[in-house]
Amino acid sequence: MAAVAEIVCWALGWVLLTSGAAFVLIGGIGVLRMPDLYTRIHAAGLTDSLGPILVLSGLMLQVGNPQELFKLAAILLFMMITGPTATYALANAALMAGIDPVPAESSRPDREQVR
Amino acid sequence: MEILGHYHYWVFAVLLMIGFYALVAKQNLFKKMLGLSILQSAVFLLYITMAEREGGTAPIIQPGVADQLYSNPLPQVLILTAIVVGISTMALGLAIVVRIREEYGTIEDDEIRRMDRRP
Amino acid sequence: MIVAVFGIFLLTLLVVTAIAIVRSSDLFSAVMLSGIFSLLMAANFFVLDAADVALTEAAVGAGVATVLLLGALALLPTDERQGNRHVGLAALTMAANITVIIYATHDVPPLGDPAAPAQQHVAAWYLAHTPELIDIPNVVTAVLASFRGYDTIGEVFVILIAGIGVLFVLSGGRDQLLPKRPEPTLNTALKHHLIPQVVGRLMIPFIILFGLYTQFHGEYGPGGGFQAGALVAAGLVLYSLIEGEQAALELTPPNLLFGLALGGALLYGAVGVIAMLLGGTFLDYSVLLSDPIAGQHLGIIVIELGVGLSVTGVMLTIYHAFASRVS
Amino acid sequence: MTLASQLPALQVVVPLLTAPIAAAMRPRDLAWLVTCAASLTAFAIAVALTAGALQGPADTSLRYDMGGWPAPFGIALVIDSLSALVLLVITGSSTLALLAGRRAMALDIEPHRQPLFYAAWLTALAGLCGITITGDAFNIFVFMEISSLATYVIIAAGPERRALTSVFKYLITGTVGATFYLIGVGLIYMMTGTLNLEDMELRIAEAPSRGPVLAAAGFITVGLALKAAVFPLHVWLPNAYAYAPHTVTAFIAACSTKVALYVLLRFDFMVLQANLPEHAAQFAGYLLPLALAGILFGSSVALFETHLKRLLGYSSIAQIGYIVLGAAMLDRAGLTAATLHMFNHALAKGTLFLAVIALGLRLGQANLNLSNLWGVGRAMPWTMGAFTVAAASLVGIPGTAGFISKWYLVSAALQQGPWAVVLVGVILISSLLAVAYLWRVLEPAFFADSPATLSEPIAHQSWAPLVILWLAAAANVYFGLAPQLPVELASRAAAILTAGHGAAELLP
Repeated sequence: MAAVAEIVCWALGWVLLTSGAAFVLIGGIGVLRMPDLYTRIHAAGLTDSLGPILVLSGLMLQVGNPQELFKLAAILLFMMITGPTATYALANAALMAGIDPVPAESSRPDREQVR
Repeated sequence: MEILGHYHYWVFAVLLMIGFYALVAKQNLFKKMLGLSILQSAVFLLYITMAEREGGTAPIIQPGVADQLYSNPLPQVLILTAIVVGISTMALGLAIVVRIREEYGTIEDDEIRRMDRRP
Repeated sequence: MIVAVFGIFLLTLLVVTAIAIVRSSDLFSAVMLSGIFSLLMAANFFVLDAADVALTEAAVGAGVATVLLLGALALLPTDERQGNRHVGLAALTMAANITVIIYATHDVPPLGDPAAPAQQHVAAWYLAHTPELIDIPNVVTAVLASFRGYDTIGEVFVILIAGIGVLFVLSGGRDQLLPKRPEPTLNTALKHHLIPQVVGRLMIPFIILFGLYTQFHGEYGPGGGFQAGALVAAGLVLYSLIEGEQAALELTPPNLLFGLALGGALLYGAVGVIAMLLGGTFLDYSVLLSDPIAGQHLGIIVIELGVGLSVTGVMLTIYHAFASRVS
Repeated sequence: MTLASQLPALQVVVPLLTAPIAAAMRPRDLAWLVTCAASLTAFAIAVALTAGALQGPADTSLRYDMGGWPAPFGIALVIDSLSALVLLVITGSSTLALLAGRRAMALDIEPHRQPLFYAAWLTALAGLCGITITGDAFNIFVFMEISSLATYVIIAAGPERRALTSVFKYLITGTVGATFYLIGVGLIYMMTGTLNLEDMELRIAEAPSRGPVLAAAGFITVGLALKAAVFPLHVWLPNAYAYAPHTVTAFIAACSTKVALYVLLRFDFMVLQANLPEHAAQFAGYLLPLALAGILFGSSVALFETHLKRLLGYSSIAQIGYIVLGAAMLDRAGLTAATLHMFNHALAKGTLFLAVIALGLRLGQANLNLSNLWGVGRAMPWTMGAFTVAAASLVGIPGTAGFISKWYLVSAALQQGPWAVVLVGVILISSLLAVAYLWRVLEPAFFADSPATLSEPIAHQSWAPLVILWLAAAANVYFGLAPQLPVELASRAAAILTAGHGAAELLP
């Protein structure tokens, strides 16, 4: 029974790790492909929030000892607090600096390159 | 295997030269400080690479575990020192750059040179 | 094998980041990239089993150095005028140097070779004898604080002279060394941004707690005075960013910070001098107590405390020396 | 342990631990007093250590285990004749400059900055002593950085804004030099597994391959040559000397490049050449031509320089060339001449810059162009008199200390077979050039008509700088007439450097 639970944890852990990695990758592509700063922050937020949450949960499923579990949980808590704050601060700073969002109808990548 | 075993040293050489390039070719004094810090980081890499031991862990003795291999603590200690030396140099260098900007109004090396030549 | 492959990935990123730092003409991006460079370097050190160095590089290189660079950049023009000089000369020296280094390193022992001379002799002695001579698990701390404690006092004085030097250089042409009372309107930074302020206030106690843990757990795990000093300083810098320069200077007056820096260095030196008075050589902790191993423990704790105080004091002094100039 | 056996540690610890105390000193005048006391104590310790090094056989050396750990595992201090000679130079020049420069520094540096300045001075002193006294390759790096950072700080105290640009250039060059040294030490550590210099010397012979060690030798030599301002890596030196406060120049011109040269000699001869015969030939093959070029370059540029301190700075580049030349001869006679010249040049150049302190008090910090010195010899006969004595020593007039080291250098050069003519020729030409560029200072000072440019004294003349200046000038004459002490130290040092050295007969 214990062995089955271990295998399930291990497999589920890998699923979470892989999907976390996928989100980080998507976030990275998004930062490159999005047309303006605000949408790019949105993409970067993905690498900051969902990605680490999935990766860390996956790791938590795989480690056995409670001390490491606690450390990973602390890191997860820390990232869930600081990630959104950083995103907020970045967007706020951009707005204060007078950077306007690109209107929807003109948000083609080629337009971004001209600017 | 040759590549895997020596890649770290090649990167050390490349980083050293990138830092050196910034020092020689860049005019901006702030950029020179960044170059200096890359140059120093390259040396950290050299030392830490030589400390690594196949199958070892960080040199924190685990009681009751026999035959555990550890990486070499000595270069790590040296680099702890070197990191602190690096940040000290950077702080002092930045203070000097700030004062140069106050006195000359610019931090571009060639402009400063021109102003010095015209007394 | 895994280490080597993972290492190659990180190292390649490192080179790319370094090139980006040199090429970026916006100095703000260059500073951010250099923070990334330090984090990558720290990750790389961790992969190479150097936990203490990784922690230091992350705290000092990515944390404190970035803050200092930003503090200085606030007083400097932020874009680099393009134009390189001596490119030919630079390229030539670079090529020559790379050739020499690759020649020099092509027959050094490969990564992780257990038979390498560096793994023998002194290093093996440290690993074998630390449990009986000093009896603390972290060999890095043992070597740093005791076997090569004389290097470490030098290191404390390097950082102290950096603090003294920054104060001295930045006080040129001014009538006071340390900012006594900055303008109330000055640098109120995040006063009006609720979310970062609340979150920051929440984080500060934990950062300082972690710093203290690093300080006093350094004999058992990665950590020690330098890392702790940098972490505590980072916490207080965050306070200054949230509450403004003035509030930070009221909390930790400049004279207190400078006093901490000097006092920490003197505390370290005093341990050495006391050892001399007790009949040992300089920094010989074994003579501090009747039991040599207990003496070593006492000596290491006290000097690590001195290092921590000194580093905190110097880092904050330097930070305030830059930050109080921004007007 | 007795006080005597603690002296090696105290040599470094006294100035090092006094530095934070000086930084905290209020009222401010105490800072100078504390600094002087620490510097004098350091000088006394250096004298005691020298006396110790002169007893017993030539290769005698005093050891001190830091932290009580035996040598290759802990850090060991080693004092022999070579390090004793350099310690005398460092602590002596620091003490004389401090005593002579009190007034000048009070004028140059605002009172509230003075405690920091003196703390940096003491740290520089401790760093230089630390480099000299240690027997550990990495410890040299740590103390090199201490002394470099502190030196940058005290140079940056210079009153003109160009002090800042000069010191920035020095900072970049110095850090690159130190980094290169660190790379070299790392490569050697990879091949030997030790950091202790003596242990390294034993284990290098068993290194699994030569390549890394030879590359390390290159890195160390280039790095230290940068720090020592060996031609053509000298570009930082003239401006750093010129725009530092005069008192600081008197201190660093006498000893900071000497210490880098000392490390170069110690590392190259004792660790590398003893085991790598081909390296000895490389050392000579590269450094001999550079030394000759440096001698001619430095002297020629000094001939056309119009600023007194820059002129003396270029003269230092030539004099560093003499030291390197002696070392590149690779034999005992050459090394004796090189170490002797370290001592004598420090004496002569230190005295010249002490005279500059007095001139600065009279003329103002910035007015040291040669054109402002017209008639100054008649207005300030005592100062310029001492300047003349030191100038004679720099040129190598018989009866002064400079003559002794030139004599040893020429005798060593004469043994160099077919090259002797070239070497002696260069030394003679450079001496003539030295006469010419010093004459450009002295002739208008004593014989020019118009003392009109002489304004009122900036500061009230005081006797202290003059007494110290004449003390130093008298030392130049004393060591010219009775050179036993430095000669004895230098020949013992040369014996130590060439001991166990199969390459002594290898000629370029």
